[in-house]
Amino acid sequence: MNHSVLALVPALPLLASFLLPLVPGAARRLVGPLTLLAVAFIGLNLWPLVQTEPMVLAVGDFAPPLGITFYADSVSALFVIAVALVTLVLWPWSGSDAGNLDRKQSLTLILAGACGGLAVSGDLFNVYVFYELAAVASFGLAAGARTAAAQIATFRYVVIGSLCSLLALLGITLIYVQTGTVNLAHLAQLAPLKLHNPLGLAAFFMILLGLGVKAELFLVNTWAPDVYATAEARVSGLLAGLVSKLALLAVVRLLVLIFPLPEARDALLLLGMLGILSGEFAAFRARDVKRMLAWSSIAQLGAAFVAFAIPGPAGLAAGLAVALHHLLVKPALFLLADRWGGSLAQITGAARNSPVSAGLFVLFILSMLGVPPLPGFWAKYLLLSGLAAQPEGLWWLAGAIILLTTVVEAVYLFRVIGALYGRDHTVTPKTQSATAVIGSGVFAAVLLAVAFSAPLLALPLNRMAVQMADSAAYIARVLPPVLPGVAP
Amino acid sequence: MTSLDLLLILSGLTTLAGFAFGNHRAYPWLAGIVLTAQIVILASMPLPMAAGFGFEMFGHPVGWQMDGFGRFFALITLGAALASVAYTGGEWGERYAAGGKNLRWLHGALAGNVLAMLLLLASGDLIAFFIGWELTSWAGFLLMAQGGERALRAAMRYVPYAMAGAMAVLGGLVLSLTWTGTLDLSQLVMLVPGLANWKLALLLALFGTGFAIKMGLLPVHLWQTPAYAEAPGAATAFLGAISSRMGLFGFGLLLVKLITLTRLADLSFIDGLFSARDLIEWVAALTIVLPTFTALKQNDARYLLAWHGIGQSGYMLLGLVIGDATGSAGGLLHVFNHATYQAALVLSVFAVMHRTGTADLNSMGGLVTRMPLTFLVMLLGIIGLAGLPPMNGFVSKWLIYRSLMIEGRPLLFLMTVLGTLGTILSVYKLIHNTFLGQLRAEHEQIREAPWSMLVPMLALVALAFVTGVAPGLALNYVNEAQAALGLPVMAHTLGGVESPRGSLDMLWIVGVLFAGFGIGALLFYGAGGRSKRIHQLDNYAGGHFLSADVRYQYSDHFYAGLMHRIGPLYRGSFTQMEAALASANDLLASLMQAWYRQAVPALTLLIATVLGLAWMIWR
Amino acid sequence: MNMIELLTELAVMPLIAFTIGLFMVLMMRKIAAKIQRRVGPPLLQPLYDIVKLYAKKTQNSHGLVHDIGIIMAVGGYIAAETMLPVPGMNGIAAKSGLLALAYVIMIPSLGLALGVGQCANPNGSIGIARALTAMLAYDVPFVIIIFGASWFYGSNNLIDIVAHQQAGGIATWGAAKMPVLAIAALFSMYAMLGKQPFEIYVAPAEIATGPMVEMGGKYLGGLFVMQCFQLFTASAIYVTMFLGGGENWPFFLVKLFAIIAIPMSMAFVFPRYRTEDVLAVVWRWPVLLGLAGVWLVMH
Amino acid sequence: MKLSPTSNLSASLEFLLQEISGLRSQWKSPRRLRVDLQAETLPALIELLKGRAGFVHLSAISCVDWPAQNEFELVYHLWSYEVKVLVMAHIRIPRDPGIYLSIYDLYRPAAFFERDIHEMFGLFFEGSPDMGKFILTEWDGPPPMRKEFDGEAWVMNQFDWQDYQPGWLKDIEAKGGGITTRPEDVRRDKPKPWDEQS
Amino acid sequence: MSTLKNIPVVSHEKPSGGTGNLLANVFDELMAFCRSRSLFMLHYCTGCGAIELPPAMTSRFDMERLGIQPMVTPRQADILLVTGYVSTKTLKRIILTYEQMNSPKYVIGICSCTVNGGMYWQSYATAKKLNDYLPVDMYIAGCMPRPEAVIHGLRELMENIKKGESDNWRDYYRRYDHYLGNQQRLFGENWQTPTDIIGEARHYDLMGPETLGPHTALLEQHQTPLKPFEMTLGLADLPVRKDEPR
Repeated sequence: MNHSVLALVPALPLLASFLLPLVPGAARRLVGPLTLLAVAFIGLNLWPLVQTEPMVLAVGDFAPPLGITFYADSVSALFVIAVALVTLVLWPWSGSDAGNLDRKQSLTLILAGACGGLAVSGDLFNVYVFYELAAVASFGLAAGARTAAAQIATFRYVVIGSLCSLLALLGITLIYVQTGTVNLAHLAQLAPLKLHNPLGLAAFFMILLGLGVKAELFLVNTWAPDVYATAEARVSGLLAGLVSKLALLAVVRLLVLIFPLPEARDALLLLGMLGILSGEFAAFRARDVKRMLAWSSIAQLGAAFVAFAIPGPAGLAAGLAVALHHLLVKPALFLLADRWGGSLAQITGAARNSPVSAGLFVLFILSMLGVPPLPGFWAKYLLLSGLAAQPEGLWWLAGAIILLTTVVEAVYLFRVIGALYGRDHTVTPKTQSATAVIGSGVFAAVLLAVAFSAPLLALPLNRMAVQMADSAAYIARVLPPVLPGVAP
Repeated sequence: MTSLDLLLILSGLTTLAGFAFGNHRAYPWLAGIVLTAQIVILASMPLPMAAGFGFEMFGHPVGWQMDGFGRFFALITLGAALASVAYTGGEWGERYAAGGKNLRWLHGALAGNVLAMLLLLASGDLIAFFIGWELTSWAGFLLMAQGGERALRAAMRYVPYAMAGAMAVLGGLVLSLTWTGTLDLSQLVMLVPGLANWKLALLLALFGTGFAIKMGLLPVHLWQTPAYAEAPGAATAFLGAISSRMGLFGFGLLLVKLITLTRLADLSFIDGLFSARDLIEWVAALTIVLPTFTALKQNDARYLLAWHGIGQSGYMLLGLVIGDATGSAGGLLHVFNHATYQAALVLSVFAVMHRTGTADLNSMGGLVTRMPLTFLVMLLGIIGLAGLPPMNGFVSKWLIYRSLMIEGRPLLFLMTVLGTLGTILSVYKLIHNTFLGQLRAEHEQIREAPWSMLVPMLALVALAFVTGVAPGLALNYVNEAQAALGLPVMAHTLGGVESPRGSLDMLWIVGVLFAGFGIGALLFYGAGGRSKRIHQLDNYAGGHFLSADVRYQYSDHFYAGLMHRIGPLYRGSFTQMEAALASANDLLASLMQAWYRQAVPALTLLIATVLGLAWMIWR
Repeated sequence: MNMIELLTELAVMPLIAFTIGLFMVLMMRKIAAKIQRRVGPPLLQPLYDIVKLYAKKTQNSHGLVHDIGIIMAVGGYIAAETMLPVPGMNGIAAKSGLLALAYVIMIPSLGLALGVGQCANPNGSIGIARALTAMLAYDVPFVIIIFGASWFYGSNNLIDIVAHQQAGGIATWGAAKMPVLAIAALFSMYAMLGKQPFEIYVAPAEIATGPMVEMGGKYLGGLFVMQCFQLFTASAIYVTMFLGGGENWPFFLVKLFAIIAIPMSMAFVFPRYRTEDVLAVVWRWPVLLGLAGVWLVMH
Repeated sequence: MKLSPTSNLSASLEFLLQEISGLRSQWKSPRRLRVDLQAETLPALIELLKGRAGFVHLSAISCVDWPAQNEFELVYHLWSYEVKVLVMAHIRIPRDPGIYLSIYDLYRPAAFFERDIHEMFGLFFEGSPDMGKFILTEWDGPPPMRKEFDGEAWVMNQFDWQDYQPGWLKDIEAKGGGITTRPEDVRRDKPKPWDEQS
Repeated sequence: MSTLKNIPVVSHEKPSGGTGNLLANVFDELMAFCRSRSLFMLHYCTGCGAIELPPAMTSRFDMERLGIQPMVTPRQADILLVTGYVSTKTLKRIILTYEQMNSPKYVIGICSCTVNGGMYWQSYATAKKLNDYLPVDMYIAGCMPRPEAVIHGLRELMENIKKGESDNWRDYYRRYDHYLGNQQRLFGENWQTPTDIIGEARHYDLMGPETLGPHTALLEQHQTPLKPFEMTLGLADLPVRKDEPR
């Protein structure tokens, strides 16, 4: 399986999304799942290959610094698989009418394609293009709920999204002007000379804000609670769980390859801490389950930012653990919140008539709180031990904040559990829908599998982190030995 | 498959069985047999016994290992669980299930608690310790939340405390990992004392907060009373007897093994005047006195006993922290003693509730003629709780007093005795308002508690009496725990302590006491003439003709005189502190939420970018 | 100290204590009479009272716990007497120290409290509530004094304490060595006897002698016996701790009666403190004196 | 008679009393005024005195039983701190219905006086808060202070006596002395002084 | 009209004389001596005569030298001093207090009002003869006898007790019906006291021929004697009838 298959990862879903309306009759419904399965199959084949040697594809055989290059190491392979499978689980099986369903399915396919592209793209501009594609798809999906509230929330999301995209573009042009290239490997090579100065950092900050919108970075995440609360649970699960991780991955690529500077790390750390604080405490007062989950996802992503800010492979391992754990837990919670959304009073005593989903809800909450046997604990342990290894000051403050906010998190999450298992005869809570239970069941199964095989997964996680942290290998793998414009 | 694995697997199976068919009639018998088997295995287990299974996480081995200190606590846990299961199995359980509550969850939660505690007590390294710690607090939460509406509210109040404690311990774990590079307890014991003072202080603060919350030491004790009082019958007995002692297990590990008492004394706040060890001793002393005098004012028997549970834990910690042979033996023995009579007292209160339907001290009275055996259990229980001779409570308190005398700590000695006197006052109010005084008309027909409830109660009280008369039996295990902790071991005889400077021989004291009672009875029945039993209304009332419709009983505001003097001291300052914390939390939350409701996102974005760039450029 | 000798001592010591107690009660009533310029009771009046009470033909009991209460009241003190060394007889003082004795003394009052509880008479319950509050009051200084004494003598064993004091005659008496503690001990013993100013729990007019409201015949007789034991025990503890214990019987008796005479002579001119004032007085002066004494002893 | 500072006040009292028709007043002493009036006009008098002359103190209501005229005589003793005069208002009420109205609304203490009179004489006061048993809780016989109730006869019927002939009394009697009246001149059969009254 | 003299005092306990059981004889002598030397007087002022008791107790006359102490509750007392006129209301309380006292107990009627009505002989509200309602051991006449008289009366009583003659308290149990009759005549049919005299008589086997009679039958009708609560071990697990309320 040669490296040209990488191109299929973004290409297949995009192709399928446009061909979808042409496919006649019942087969149309199967187009989406099939393409996703294909992408998953590619990812699975890719995974063993990239363990030792990351795969590079120069599209159209243009020499790397010029054309578009796709680079896939073990992390991006994992994310490709994750994109395919999670989109499959959160696939829109039913719609109000045929036309609506077509639109939803094609948009979801575009989103999947864009995310796949983000995972494997090797140059800055390509990242920007796929990011914009994902943004547009998410605008469409978010507005899909057809309610007034959804429209307003999406409009605010569009405003912030587009403004930040301009910032990102400005940042990329700055970098291009400075270095003359957009290829990540080439940039990594030139960065120490050209970009490690205030101008470079400014560019990085602008790109950070740009990409930060989707990754719910603190300064630009005001849109998140409204969109997640009003959009369909499936869509919010997809956006909060999957797409935000891909944006985060892009930012981390930049950080690791081009700007491994302390200022950049501090920026990420500070914004991450603010994200945690604002997310957790805002969720403390939330009375609406979906809005509360939105804020808690902001907080979790803040924690991921803090984790990735830690220098060295330890930081990457912690970040990956937190991000992947959030990827598993949040979509499932959003699926459950589909029928159990709205105020807490409405779901009092829901555990009695849908005990399974209530049990799953409790399982996910316990994992998020970091109760030992579940993987949430190992993620939090890695994060905290990584932070503690750093010298005192800001790092330890971040650790303290994480510890304190977990207490707040426990209170508002247990408030929901208390409501579920409370006893109020005047309220008849809605029972769960089949798709929600099955979807969250799959996630729960994966979660428990990871919990029981935690000792076995420790090694591959470390290997991924080491491979990702090694920028020199990245450069060597992508670029030919001698390059114009670079003093030997 | 070592015997420790067998132990853990057995309790794991009981938990599953509990959740699966806890409401089945056969379950209590099964659980009882398994628990007794576990006790036998544990008692006969050669120490230290490493567990078979374990795994390695991120380069640190995670395994379980039982030593003398863990075994002492594990034996008490299994014993308390046995008594609770036996109590729940009988008629109490039927009525609990008939009342619409889920007996399976109760049995499952109870067995789950035992499993979690065994995991905690047998932990070989900090990660295993943390796993056991978290599971214990969440299993405890599950057990507390079974009792219905008020119990759920009390359990919800426990959640932030439990989580804060867990996070403090996790913080300590991570810090000790970074400083010493290892998580294995045996290595930590060598490395931790070597750390700098400020590091030890930080470790003490973090681990100490976590263990203090679980034990209910003074500033963080408010959650324990409603949570333990509102839990259903046998669950309260189990929680009251052993659950909060896991905090003491942590303290024992932390203070004596890791930081060692000598290093503890070096961590001084005001240049050598007031060391951390004094601080812990005084927190323990205040925890003895203040909850005891709060118990004095309670009008609900369950709350009174729950407050005493907090008070007595002060004795254990004080004994442990004094650290000399008699003091630590007293502290550890008090864990066992308190478990026996606290469980018996709580079970007797619930037996009374089973019959009269209430635990309110002002709506009972005169039940001694209707429930004599329950009265006997409560009587021996309160003698134990108050720490008076024939019962075992006296021995452990005597040891603590003796060590305070030898160490020369007059004020601490004064506080401990003040606690004992307060306990005597409040337990007399408990037994007087429940069993003595005028019997109410509606209680004339009630019967003695059923045998299924009486047997565990009587067994517990008999155990307390036997270990009171012959404390040597319990002191063997205490010596084992002292050795495991590295404390000086106290030489003891069967009757008590033999030392030239002041010995205690309970065999003789109790023997003489009962000889005295015998002579008293001889004098009373022999010398005195016949006496006739008279009705409660045939009573002196200043010439007034008593009739049943006028309630001729003194129970409300029982210590009016005392309350005139110390009444104003009850200002509820701890509750206000907790409320202030909660409102600060709400304020911060509303501020943060305001950030997300901002009207013009673009403006904030602009400001943010400008600030970011400025920061980036001029750093 | 073989077993038979020990058993005889266990039987004889309470008897001696009772007879001395009888004459102490007599002395108390004689002092009261002399203060009120009265003749006062004949020599054996306390004995007549007790015999008459035990000879009562009809008695009322409110239940088994009522009977057990009186048995514990008398039996508890019988046991406590055996722990108090008297000239020539040490009983089981070696087996239990000062601290255990302080607790064994509490058993009779708690047994009585249980018995009075079953009398189902609010006067009795109010009396017991006040008696327990008074016990809380006077036991705090008493315990401080025990701490100071056992710290000074270095031992909790009464026999050692007596030997330590008798080593150098009056110079090594507790009172000589620890004057402040001795005064504080006198004050707290005074409160412990429950005579006039500290007698709120037996307020005859207000709560009809509190705990003794339903006690007649042998029940009241038991309480009179307990009063004799109480007087003897209080003074014997004081003498053992501060006045060099019993070198020989005459000295011991003189010291015993002298110590009891002090509070008795002051008691009958006082009205009666309210419960909270008992707490205030006893927690102020004796406790401060006691703590000062302990500080002196320790430094 | 020296004009005491209050003399004009008592003069004004005279003037005041003229307002009640059928009222005869008679000064018993400078501070005691006896007033005889119709039963119906009593409340008017009391309100007049209380309102305009400061008679705020009702010291007692006493009742006299006239079996001959078959009437009860009620005397209301009123005192004023300003006028410093005690007014004794006498009214007569027929015995057989024996009902009069209560002045509880004017003077609170009247309730007890009326209750006592009701218990002792059987005179019922309408409007009085409590006409129940007052002191004689064990007594369920006729109102004992009415003249027609012969206490002594009731006692003779209810109780019996010690037949007490101690030796020492006999020889004193033998010697003709003896401070006590001899049993034969029993006081019982002497006519009672109040019978002959007109 | 029964006279004071012929109050039949049946004291079958008269020592049977002879050397039969010398020890028992000595023991009874000792008991009687102690009873006489230690009398507890109930602190209950029923009437005006009580004002004479304080001087009898305090410095001038000092009853304590006779071994007499004032006691507050009837349970502790031996002598009930009925001082002054006995109104019907007070008589009810006197009878209740008398029955609450532990025997051997003695009643002393001080002042002439208790003897024959005194100056209130005409009053409908006072009881005239105390010994109709209670067995009286000693009368001390006088319209308030002086303390010397009271003490003399008490010494008389002590002598009687020492000689063992003062056993009137048995009379209350033996002729309870007579006393109850008089009480019912004064207080009406449904007169009852909380103390179960008949039960006590049976318990201490003090039943006499006249204990039960028409009046006690009347009492039985309307009064269910207060049964004391026996310490029952009503164990729930014994076979219980189905309809038993759980």
